[in-house]
Amino acid sequence: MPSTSFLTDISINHYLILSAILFSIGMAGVLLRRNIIVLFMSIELMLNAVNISFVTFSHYFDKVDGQVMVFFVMTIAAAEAAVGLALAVSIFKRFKEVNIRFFEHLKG
Amino acid sequence: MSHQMLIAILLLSPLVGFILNGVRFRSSNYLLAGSIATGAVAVSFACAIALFMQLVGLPPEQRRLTVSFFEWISVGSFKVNAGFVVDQISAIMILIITGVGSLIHLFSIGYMHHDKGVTKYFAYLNFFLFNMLILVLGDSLLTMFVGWEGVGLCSYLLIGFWFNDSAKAAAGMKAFITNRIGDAAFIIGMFILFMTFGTLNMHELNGLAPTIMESSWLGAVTLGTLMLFIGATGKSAQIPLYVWLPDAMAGPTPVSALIHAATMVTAGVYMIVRLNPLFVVAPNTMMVIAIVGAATAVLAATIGLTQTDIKKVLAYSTVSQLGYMFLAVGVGAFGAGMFHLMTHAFFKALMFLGSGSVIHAMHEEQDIRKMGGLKKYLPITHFTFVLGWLAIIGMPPFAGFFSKDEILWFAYSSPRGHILLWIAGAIGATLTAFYMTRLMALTFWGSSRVDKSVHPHESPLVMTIPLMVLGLLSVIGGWVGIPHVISEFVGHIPNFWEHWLEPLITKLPEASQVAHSATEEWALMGVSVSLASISALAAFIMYTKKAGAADKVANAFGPVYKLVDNKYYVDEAYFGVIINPLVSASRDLWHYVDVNVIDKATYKITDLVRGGGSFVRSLQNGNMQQYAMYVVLGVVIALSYMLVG
Amino acid sequence: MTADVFIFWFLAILTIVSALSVVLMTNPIYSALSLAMTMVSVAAIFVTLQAYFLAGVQLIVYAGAVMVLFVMVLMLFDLKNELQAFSRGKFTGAIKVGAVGILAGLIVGAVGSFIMAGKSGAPVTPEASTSADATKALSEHLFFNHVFGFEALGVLLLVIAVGTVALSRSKGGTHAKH
Amino acid sequence: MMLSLLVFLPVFFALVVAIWPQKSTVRHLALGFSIIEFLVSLLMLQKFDSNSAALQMVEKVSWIDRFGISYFMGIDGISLMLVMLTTFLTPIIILGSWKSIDQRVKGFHSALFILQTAMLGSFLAMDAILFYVFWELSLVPMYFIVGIWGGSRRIYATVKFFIYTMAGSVLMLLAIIFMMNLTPEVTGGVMSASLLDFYKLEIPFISGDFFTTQTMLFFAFALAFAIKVPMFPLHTWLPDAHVEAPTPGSVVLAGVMLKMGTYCFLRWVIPLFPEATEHYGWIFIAAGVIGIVYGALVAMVQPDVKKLVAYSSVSHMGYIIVGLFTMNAYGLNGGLYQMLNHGISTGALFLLIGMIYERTHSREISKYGGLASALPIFTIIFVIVTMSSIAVPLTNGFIGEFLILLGSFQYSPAVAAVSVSGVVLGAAYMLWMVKRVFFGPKGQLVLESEKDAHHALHDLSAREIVVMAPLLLMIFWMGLFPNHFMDYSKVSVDYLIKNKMNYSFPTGAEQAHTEEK
Repeated sequence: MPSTSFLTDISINHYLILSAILFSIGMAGVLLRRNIIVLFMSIELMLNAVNISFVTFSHYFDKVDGQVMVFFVMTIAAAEAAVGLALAVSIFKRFKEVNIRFFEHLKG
Repeated sequence: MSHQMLIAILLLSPLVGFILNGVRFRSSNYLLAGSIATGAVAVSFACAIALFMQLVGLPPEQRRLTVSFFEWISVGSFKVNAGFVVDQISAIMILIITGVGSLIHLFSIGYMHHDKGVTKYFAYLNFFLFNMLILVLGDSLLTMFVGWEGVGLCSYLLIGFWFNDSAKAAAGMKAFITNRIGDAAFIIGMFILFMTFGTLNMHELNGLAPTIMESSWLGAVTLGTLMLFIGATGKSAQIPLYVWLPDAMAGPTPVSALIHAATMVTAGVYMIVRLNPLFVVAPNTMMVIAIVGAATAVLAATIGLTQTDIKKVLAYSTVSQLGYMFLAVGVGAFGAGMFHLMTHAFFKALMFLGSGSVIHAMHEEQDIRKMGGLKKYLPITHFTFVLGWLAIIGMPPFAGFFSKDEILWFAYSSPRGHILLWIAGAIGATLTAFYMTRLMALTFWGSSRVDKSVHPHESPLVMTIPLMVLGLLSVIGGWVGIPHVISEFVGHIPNFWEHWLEPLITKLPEASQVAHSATEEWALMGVSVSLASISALAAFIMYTKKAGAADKVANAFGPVYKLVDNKYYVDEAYFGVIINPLVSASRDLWHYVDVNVIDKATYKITDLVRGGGSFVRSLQNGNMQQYAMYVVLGVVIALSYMLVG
Repeated sequence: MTADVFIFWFLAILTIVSALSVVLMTNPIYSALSLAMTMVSVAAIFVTLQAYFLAGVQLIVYAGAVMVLFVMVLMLFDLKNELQAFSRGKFTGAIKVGAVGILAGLIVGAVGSFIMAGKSGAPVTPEASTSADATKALSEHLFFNHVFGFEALGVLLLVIAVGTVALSRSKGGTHAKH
Repeated sequence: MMLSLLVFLPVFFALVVAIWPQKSTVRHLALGFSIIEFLVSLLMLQKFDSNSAALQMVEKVSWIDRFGISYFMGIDGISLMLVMLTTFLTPIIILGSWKSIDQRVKGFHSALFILQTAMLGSFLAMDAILFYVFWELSLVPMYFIVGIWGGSRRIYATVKFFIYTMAGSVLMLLAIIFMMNLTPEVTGGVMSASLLDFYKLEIPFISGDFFTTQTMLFFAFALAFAIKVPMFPLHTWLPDAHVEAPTPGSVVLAGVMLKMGTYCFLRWVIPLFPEATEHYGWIFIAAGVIGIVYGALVAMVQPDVKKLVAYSSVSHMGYIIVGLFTMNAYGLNGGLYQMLNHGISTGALFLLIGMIYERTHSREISKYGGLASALPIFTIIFVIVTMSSIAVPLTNGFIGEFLILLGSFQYSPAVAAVSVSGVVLGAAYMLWMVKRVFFGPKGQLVLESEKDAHHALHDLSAREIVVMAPLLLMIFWMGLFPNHFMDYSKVSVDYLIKNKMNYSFPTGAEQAHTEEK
């Protein structure tokens, strides 16, 4: 029965679908939220979704490279969060607000 | 001296005079300028005589001296040399041009001595002669065209000589542009002939002229000659392009004598005579020429009746006389045309110079209503003027009689003539007699109407000598071509003129179909002379004996008089129908086509680009979430294309 | 239903629910806490995929350091519930939601159909290995094959640290007079 | 080496002028340089073999191998004339702008020299890409010359000028690239941008079908050149550019830059697309004829002298276009000759207008009047140049115009009949302008100058006479002895006409003249 096998046989596509859903949720956050900090959180969500994919592939194809990549992604994510939050702090200092709309001033 | 050398000197002498005077154009030393210029022309005249003598020394068939200095244009099969030729026709022309020219130069020394621009004046005059000599000597249509345009240019410069007067400058411009219209046709004519015969050399063209008559209007020869004739109407002031000549009287009077009476305006006649073998095979063109000539002769004569400016009267008279010449060549009497060209050069130059003497004496007054009784103040001028008057109204044995009667005779008797042409010519002659007598009467005879402040005086010798010489020529000039009927009657005087030109004149192929008797000729001669005498007498009485008779006649013909007095409103019509609409149409072209259509169209295109740009710019609004959305949309589209499409 | 399956479904649902609450909570503090929850469950998923080391790093770096950073900044700002948590514009909002939905649908559909189609190459279930073995393999790979990238990351982090300080300092630097 | 020297010497000059420390002698230096350049071109003229239609003094160095682009230059009788015109006019322009350019003198002369390089380069380049580079390069200095030293609406004019020309060139670039993609057929699989390889191409053409390769390429090229010429109805940039350009800019523009368009018709369009030229040539003839009449009519009603002369250029360039597309010996020779004539007489007219503008600071015809008594020498020279412009015989203009008309008559009498009206209209607008400016009672400007000693009108200075003298000399020389000039180009033009359906430079002689490096 396909339906039961879908529920009981956990295969690579379950993980990938999970990753896709998580990615989409993160993306929705990026698109919809106005608070810049929440925006960053959503970005973290997306990065995590990608990480899941990496690890999944790494696991199922028995290659360590995927995990190395996750390692890198995490580092970048941390760095990005640091810089982004620093920017958010600067914006907040100037406008007393963390609304993403204030970033429009950066367009010049 | 070899003829090559002579031709070179003949041509270059006026050019040197032009340069010598041209570089010191600011000088007002009239004697020096006048001597240089007159000397230059006199040298040319001497060369012309020498060349003429050389020609006379040759047997009639070989009377053709040619020289080619260099190859001027050579492109493909189109080759034109800077070549010049002296033959029977051009020899006469150079004699007239340099002979009458030197007299007029001499006269100018006296006439222009008070003018500040005298050196410039003489420079222009010399330059004119240079171009005129190129015109008559050129061995191809294109070399002729060089002079053709060159004389137009000089005419432009000399008519507008007193350029501070706007009207005079405008007259010069009008002359040039009107001439240019003719020149444009002339160019087309050259093209047609070149494409048909493959050459522009006139000697070769004449040799190549077909022997079969061209009856179609659209034949190459007919069209080509017709175009050349349109060129001639411009240069020689025929309908419809005659309007510039009366205005050209704005120039100094000797200029009118030289350019607008004796030489330049006859270029059209000369050109047709040069190419007579071609014209002969195009009877349609000949017919047009004859009709236009006759019409011009009559029309200009009627306008001449009412003019009050002494020079304008002479100008319309010139137009009318040129009409005669065209009538002559139009009926195939090329010799007669040339003959009248020569006698006209004598007596019309004489009358213009005489009028110059009068104007000089009257302190620049040109209105004949303010003259009268000048006979006693200007005896020499009056006497010579009388000779010219008798010549132009065709009194025997003055020059004009022989040439004009020959034209009238041919207009009737030639196979291409017609009794109507003769009638037109006779009417023209009658009118001519009338208005010329009127001119004489108002200027020299009758009671004086001269303003008290003006004290007329006879002109100096330097001005009267040319008058006397021309006066003499006006008397005897016609004796070289005495018609057979008269010569047989008087004794056996040979007709030099006919013999001289014979080798170059093509006989009309349909000649000798109708025999004309000597009686007919005598009768016609008698009719025209008596018509002229009667009308001259009438004018004499009207303008000297019976004061007010002229006004009565004018009133009786009220509207007609007004029409004639306003020169048939031709100038007004040209302005109203052609020039003004053209100028305003051009303005519309500029404003609407250039500014409103072409520029607006390009603006529309730029607006499109700008619109596109501002749409793209609105996407770039700084809202990062929207940017993100575009990315997502892009991914969605790309992915759905990859997966679904 | 084996334990593996149960654990997967449990973690998957937990991840999705907490992720959703990150996006949907109006109070950023709740969002932050939900994010921490997500991180933890993702770490657990790593464990099910036998990436033990990464799971640890995930817990330390994400659920630890990064989350602390977020929470600290939030505390610094002292934000209340936002009046407008979501961007304005119904139309663009609809487009955004629609786009996200379609994208998710596309990926899910694609992944699902790919596996359906590629049944023949049934996924090799790797043999379970110990945490030590896995970590050793990873570290060897990292330090033998990717050592340059690793060092470059180190430099990047240094630059980031300097940049962050530069960005967040007061105008004119620490010693500037105002 | 000769050609490279000729082309790149001005770049060197531009650099020297730009870094020359002494401001007061920059003009002298530039004048000297331009004369050197002219002497170099004379040297080249002397080495040129006018009996050969071959490409001479060829230089070919590979440049971008992968696409077959090379540094390929050569000269034949057609380009020779234009090269000489360019080098001849430059010293005159520099001397003519002695007074009128008083700001950023160095920059101006540098720009002028670079412009010279670009113009010479586009006349001599035998490689499509190299040609394109020079072609576009010529826009840049001109842009600055008009944009910096121009009149009050200069920005509008420069932008218009630039965009018009660019719009055309872009299509041409596309066409060049397309043709480069076709070249492997004839070169044995290697891409090439050499004009010689382009000539070998047999570009498919189906008569009656508008959308064939050759027709499309033909129009892409022709559009670029037609804008440059400028051909009606693409001419509207020209009056604006001329009016706003400084005098030297106008002279270069009218004297040489417009010729780039007509020259390229002769070098690129006609030999490359013979069938299309034959089939669609009538469009250009028609546009040329309309241009003749239209330009003359619009010129007649211009209130601004410079604009009048600009529109007269439209009319004259119409003649050239008609001449070139008649595709017979008279039309082509006349067209080529008319290019030189127009360069000289219109250049002279612009110089003269510049001189009078320096004195009165006005170009409005209605304010003039009676100048002839105030400035006699100026008037004489102006009238002579006018005569050349309206093609009075014994001046240069006549030869060109006559031959073009003869060619057009051979093509179709109707074309000649319409274009001959330009002869009349040309006289009308020029003489009317002369009458209003120089003759008649003293106008506003002359009266003002008489009242105020400060603005007194001085007749031409010795320098200005020296500027005009060579032009006047050329006007008469070219009018009296056209063969002296045509002999250089005749062989090439005749060869082009004879082999127009399958044109390529004669190869036997070519090898003899090649200095392959």
